[in-house]
Amino acid sequence: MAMLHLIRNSGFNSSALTQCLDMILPQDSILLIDDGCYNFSHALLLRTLTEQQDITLYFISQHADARAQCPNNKLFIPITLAEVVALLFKHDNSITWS
Amino acid sequence: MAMLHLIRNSGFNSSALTQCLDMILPQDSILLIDDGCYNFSHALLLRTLTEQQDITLYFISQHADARAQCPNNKLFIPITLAEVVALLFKHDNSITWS
Amino acid sequence: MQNRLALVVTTPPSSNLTTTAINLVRAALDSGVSIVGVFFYQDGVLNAAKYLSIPSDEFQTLAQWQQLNSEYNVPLYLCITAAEKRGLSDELNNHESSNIDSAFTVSGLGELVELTSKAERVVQL
Amino acid sequence: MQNRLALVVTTPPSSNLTTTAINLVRAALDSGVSIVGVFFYQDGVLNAAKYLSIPSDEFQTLAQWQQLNSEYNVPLYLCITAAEKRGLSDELNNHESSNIDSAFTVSGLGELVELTSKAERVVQL
Amino acid sequence: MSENQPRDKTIAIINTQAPFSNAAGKEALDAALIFGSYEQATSLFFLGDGVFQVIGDQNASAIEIKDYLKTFSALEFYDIENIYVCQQSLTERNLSAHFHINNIQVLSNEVFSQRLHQHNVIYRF
Amino acid sequence: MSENQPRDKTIAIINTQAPFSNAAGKEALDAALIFGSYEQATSLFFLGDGVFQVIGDQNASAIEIKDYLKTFSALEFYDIENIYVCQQSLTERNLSAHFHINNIQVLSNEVFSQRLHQHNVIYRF
Repeated sequence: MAMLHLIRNSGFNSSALTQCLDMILPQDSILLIDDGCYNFSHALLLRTLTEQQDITLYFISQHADARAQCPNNKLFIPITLAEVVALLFKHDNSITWS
Repeated sequence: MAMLHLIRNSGFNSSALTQCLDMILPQDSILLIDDGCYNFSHALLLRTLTEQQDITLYFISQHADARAQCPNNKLFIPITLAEVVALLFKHDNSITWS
Repeated sequence: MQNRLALVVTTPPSSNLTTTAINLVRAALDSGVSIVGVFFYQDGVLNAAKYLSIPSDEFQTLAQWQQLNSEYNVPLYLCITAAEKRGLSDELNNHESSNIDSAFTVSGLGELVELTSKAERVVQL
Repeated sequence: MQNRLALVVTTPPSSNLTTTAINLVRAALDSGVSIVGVFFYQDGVLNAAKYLSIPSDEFQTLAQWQQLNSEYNVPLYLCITAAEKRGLSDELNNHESSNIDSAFTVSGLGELVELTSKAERVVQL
Repeated sequence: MSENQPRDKTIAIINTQAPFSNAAGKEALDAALIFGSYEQATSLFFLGDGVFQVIGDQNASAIEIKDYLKTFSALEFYDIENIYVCQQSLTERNLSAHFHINNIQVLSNEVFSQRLHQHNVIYRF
Repeated sequence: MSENQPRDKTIAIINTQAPFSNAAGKEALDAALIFGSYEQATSLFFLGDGVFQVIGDQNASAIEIKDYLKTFSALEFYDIENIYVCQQSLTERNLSAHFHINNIQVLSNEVFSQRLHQHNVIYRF
């Protein structure tokens, strides 16, 4: 089943990002939300995106803007909270890593 | 000035241990307290102890026992909270990493 | 047909993470999704505290929950066991009977089971 | 001569980290160290909540603070700004005037400056 | 959208925090037991520092905690039999597969993750 | 024990958390300003995710937060001029030395740590 992984905090400060990346399977999606938007440059996240190209990565653009964070990578897809609601129903289940 | 570093949580879960080890200077001491006692096997901590032999490392034996944690290494010195009080006055200052 | 969403909120009212949860509820309502309920657990129970004093120029979390409850009929369920551990109670001894805001329904974890069962999707925030 | 210690407590009453803080105060008193005061800040302010309901067979954090205050004259200072953000207040509107336990002295961050200045050592827990 | 129809859901509860310093472990267990008592298919997962909850020879009373770990024995009573522990988390922490409850299955990251993915609703603590 | 005599103390406040998701950054700044207003020699340190507090071009109002970051400009008024940022923390996070306040000194781990060690009392947030 395709899972949506919500990442709400910084992988530099907490192990939640690492745990998420250890658990991710092809076809899953990642959503960077709140302090999750601090992870655009996190080496582990970038490596996962390179190695597992089936994974889709979203972020809340409003949350990134507020934090002066901007992805260098076109693989990160900016979305709104309304689109998050749609994503929740599009995926089979979700885990909130925070 | 000699500093006492209190480590209150697991370095596997939080960046506090890493930050402490980045900031430690020779003559400083480390005290593992509360969930800090989960760090007996943490690779970074063991490496610091090997590389910086002037650093003294204490732990609250009661806190380690409760958690079924036991150091494999004689460099870890078991103490009580009463001894912590003495350590606070023996050092010039302290940081609580938690 | 209508999609049904439940939320579990575990963050305190002073946190911007709670603002995100409120905004997600609003976005869901705007999308025509039905919110079967919001369950407050762990530190999320502090959202039901009646006497929070937030400066008037800051985000008014409690007023937002009250509005979602009164204007959009979003049910707000408070886990009383988690709440009592954190200083909230609906059975105080003195003149005042409760320090829980009336927009919140005092309930137990059984309500989480109900919501989990009723909703098509559940998200923890 | 006597050593003077101040504590800053930032952990909530339900946490075992707070038990450690209480035990450190007791150990200090037993060692003849004078506690110039305990300052409650951040989530530590929740220790002053009057209506915590902790099962009787669990650690009674509030009773421990009350005892340290009444029997050993340990001053307990509550940062009211941090407290009000977390649902505690000494100026409620209704019948009840305060949901802050009377063992705690309502104060501001200025008291932290005082304690920091008076104590020979300060420890944050 | 038949996949969105109501139906019996499978519930996963992931524990990622050590047992004593905050309420997360106890509140996760409380939730698991309630789901079990309502006869919902519930599985427990231990990942990261969560594995510290299940290791043997712990002694909570040494630090004045009422031992909620004993309550794990009630899981069997509610037919919660899927209890999974992450091997990598044990290895990283230099822990052996010595547990205070029975029925634990130690799984590789891959199998652990596959099991997790099979559940409809996942709560993380 | 002359070193334990009361005297004017130097205060260090270390920030280790990002600004928006919890109250730590604001409560650290509140404390710094009070120490400054009592004319205590106070220094601010930014380490780890704490560096996210000082980077430029942030826009708190976009997520409905009253921007406490603007209050940093008051530090100068209270003669808090020692503001240190850890270079390694910036580099790890791919951040440039572009800040929303002046007077920031970016330091190597070694110098940062030496400055920290020179203070009598250190509060970490």
